[in-house]
Amino acid sequence: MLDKNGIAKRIAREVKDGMYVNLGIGIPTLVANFIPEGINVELQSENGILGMGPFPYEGEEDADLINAGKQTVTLLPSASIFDSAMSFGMIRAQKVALTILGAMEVSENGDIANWKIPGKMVKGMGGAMDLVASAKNIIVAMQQVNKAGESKLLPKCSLPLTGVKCIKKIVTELGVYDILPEGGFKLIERAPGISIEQIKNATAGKLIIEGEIPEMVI
Amino acid sequence: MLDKNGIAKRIAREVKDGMYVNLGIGIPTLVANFIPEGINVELQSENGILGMGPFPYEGEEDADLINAGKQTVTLLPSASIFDSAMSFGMIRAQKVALTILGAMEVSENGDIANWKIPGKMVKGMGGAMDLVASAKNIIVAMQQVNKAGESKLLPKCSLPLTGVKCIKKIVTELGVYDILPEGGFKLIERAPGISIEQIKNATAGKLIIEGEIPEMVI
Amino acid sequence: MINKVVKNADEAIKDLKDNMTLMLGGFGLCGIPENCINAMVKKGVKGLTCISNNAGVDDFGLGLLLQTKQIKKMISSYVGENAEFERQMLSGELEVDLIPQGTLATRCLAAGYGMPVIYTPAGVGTEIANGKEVRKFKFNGEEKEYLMEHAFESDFAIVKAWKGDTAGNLIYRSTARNFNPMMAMAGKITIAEVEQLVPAGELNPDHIHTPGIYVHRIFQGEKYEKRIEQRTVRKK
Amino acid sequence: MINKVVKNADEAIKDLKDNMTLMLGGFGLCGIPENCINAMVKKGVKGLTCISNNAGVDDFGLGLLLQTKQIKKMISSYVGENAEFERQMLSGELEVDLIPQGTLATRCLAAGYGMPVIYTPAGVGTEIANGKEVRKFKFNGEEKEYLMEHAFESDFAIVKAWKGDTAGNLIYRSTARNFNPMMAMAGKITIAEVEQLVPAGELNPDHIHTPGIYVHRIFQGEKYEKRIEQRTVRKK
Repeated sequence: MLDKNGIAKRIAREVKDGMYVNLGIGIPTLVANFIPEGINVELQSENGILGMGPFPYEGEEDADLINAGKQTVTLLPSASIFDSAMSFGMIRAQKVALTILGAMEVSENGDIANWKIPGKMVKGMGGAMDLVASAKNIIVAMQQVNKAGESKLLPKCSLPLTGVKCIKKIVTELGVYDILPEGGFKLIERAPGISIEQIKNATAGKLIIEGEIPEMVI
Repeated sequence: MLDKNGIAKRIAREVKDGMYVNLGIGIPTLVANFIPEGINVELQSENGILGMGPFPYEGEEDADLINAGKQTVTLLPSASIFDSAMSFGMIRAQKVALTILGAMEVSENGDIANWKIPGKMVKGMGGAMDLVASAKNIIVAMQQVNKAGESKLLPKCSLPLTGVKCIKKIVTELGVYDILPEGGFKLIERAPGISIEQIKNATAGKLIIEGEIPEMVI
Repeated sequence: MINKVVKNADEAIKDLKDNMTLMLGGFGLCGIPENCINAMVKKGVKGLTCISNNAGVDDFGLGLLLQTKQIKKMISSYVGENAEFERQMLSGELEVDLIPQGTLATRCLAAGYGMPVIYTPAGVGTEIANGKEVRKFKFNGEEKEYLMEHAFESDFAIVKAWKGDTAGNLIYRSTARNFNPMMAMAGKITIAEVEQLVPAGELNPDHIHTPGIYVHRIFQGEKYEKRIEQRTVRKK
Repeated sequence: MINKVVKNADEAIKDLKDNMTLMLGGFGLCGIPENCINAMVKKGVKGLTCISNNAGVDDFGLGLLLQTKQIKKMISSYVGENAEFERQMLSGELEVDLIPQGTLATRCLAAGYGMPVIYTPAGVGTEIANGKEVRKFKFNGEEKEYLMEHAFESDFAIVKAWKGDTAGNLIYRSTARNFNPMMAMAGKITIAEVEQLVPAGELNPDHIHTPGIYVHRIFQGEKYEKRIEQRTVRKK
């Protein structure tokens, strides 16, 4: 079973050289730590950065320079700063090649729910609805089962949706799944040591398993 | 009868302190020369300038700094430069308080034609359609009769329109007219030495004359 | 030029009245108009509708106006960690309209650019689309559905810039830019507070982010705290 | 980072083909991509549809591509003084689509900002509105009619900037900015020619007008003539 870093490490293999990538909060943020040698990507932060760098050295924090998670960050030499209208403009125009974000639920037709639990305090969708509605290529990083042991890969989302038919790929602690255009979670890889049986038990939506499923190489 | 400079001089009196103004090519450009002492305006040029200054001194022309008439210009200390989308954005959002432009014909309901003569080479409308469709306050500077002696203040424009029901005020070599919301050219002032009779003869559209019409003071 | 320079935040907001709609720049606590927020607390204007990406924290930013119950309604994309906000929202004292961040930014842009509506795919198929026009368009070779969203209207836009000049031209610093430029364009009256106010002519015209035409009042703010919400660092 | 730097204009346009649609930055002769225009003449690509505010003059700018009859269609707001243009237009050799300047700019912006359509009042009630959707909206307290206009699609956008870096970030100089930033955002492939190409890190991120994400190829141009169309001066 993969831990958070393992999920991030596996997702990092999907990142191609020269891509502009938006990373959500949580596991997606960790992806930046595992991008292979020789692969250079530019991270977009939707509050107005392209070319986001690592956290600043102690004492070098700048209150005027934060990322979309409100954390102090730095800029790479290639960086540019822009306003929020341009930021979401480039997202809508699909200039950001890849979006990686977390989810509470994903359905077998690619719907995603990750912003609201009825009855609980709702903090807001931030930029998530814009990102999922626009990006051509979205990878969800998530735990496959919730704390109650229930699958979060569902026939239909039970929570209010963030976006419809938008998710193409999911990486969880158990495996990697493509969502097929006609619907269904197609198992692509198993996490190390995970059996098909374990995956079946953790998938409530339509699971598609064709032929031998390789174990993931990280 | 006013000459071009006289028309420009009269229009200059309509300009209020602190206004942002867009001046079209021709007579409107001359208005800048007659803005009274103590009245400061910022000229907008739709290719991307606010705070346009006079022509440069000989030898100081800069190919990168031109106005919408493609003439070399300078910048005032208050100037800013922006792209064409923002330029027309501020025009559409009515931040430019006053537009002064020329016309071939104006109709009694405020339609204007100034971009196309069927059968002749058409150079294009440039920014004129955007300006007339958006500005809250438009003054037309024009000759009241054409070379054939025909009035250009008409019941209805004969040429293809640039904009509809948009002109509020006209200054010609003969007089100053308000266009009433219900239609009609309301004579406000006569040019020095011009009689009501001369004005009637030069106005094909509905002319409204109420009471004594003062002679213009320039 | 009409004088746009005012003495301070109190003078800048002198005609800001109860029940008005305001836009306030900033992302989290970054690039927020600290001086004007403090002046609004002091003035005690009530019943405000605030268009702002976030709602501050309990004791800073818009959180201060929540503590004093001066805000009737928030229009935001994310309201973060704010206990008083949560209490007022759950008790129904505070109206909250949560909208996608890009929609928020673009509705401000639309106001500044004279576009009555814009279409965005954000929120299609979700509860955000309830009651809104959904329409199919082809873009980038792909046909999909878009929501129609209206330009915002606001009585005042209150923004914070790094440098400003007496003609109202503004330059922002780093990610403190965020929503400030669009909001500056969108206010019926736009107030800019700046860290450095300089005479017209000192800013490079090519570096100006907000042309002065959009700014009605400007002043040099004081005592900027510029609080950091999440101080994340690495060791040398 | 994938290398965006190409040697010269010839390399930048190597896969530009007959019958493609191009956007070309510039206003009059100011801020036009001189090197790429010359390279297109040399390459001899034909049947081009050019979206450009103007059409150059007889012996400079897009006028050069008109002389060689490489342009099938111009989409412009004003075509100026250009005898060959006039001849081809009147003879029917050249298709010309004249559209309002703000519409041109905003249709480019729409492409770059992922907005499939925009509404503008420009052209309502004129022949420009023929066949287009007209719709009433309220804006700024006033109800009026707007035309729906579509985002442009183009195979290549070719722009000229003053400075650029190896990451594709661009800074324009003075009014040579004009249409270049929106077109840069709008091309399926965007080519930028710059007067000075510098290593990434040399441009101030706050001064960048076009972020590198929009630029696919960049090179330092040579022998810029920067011709002045109307030399207007005053005496000292």
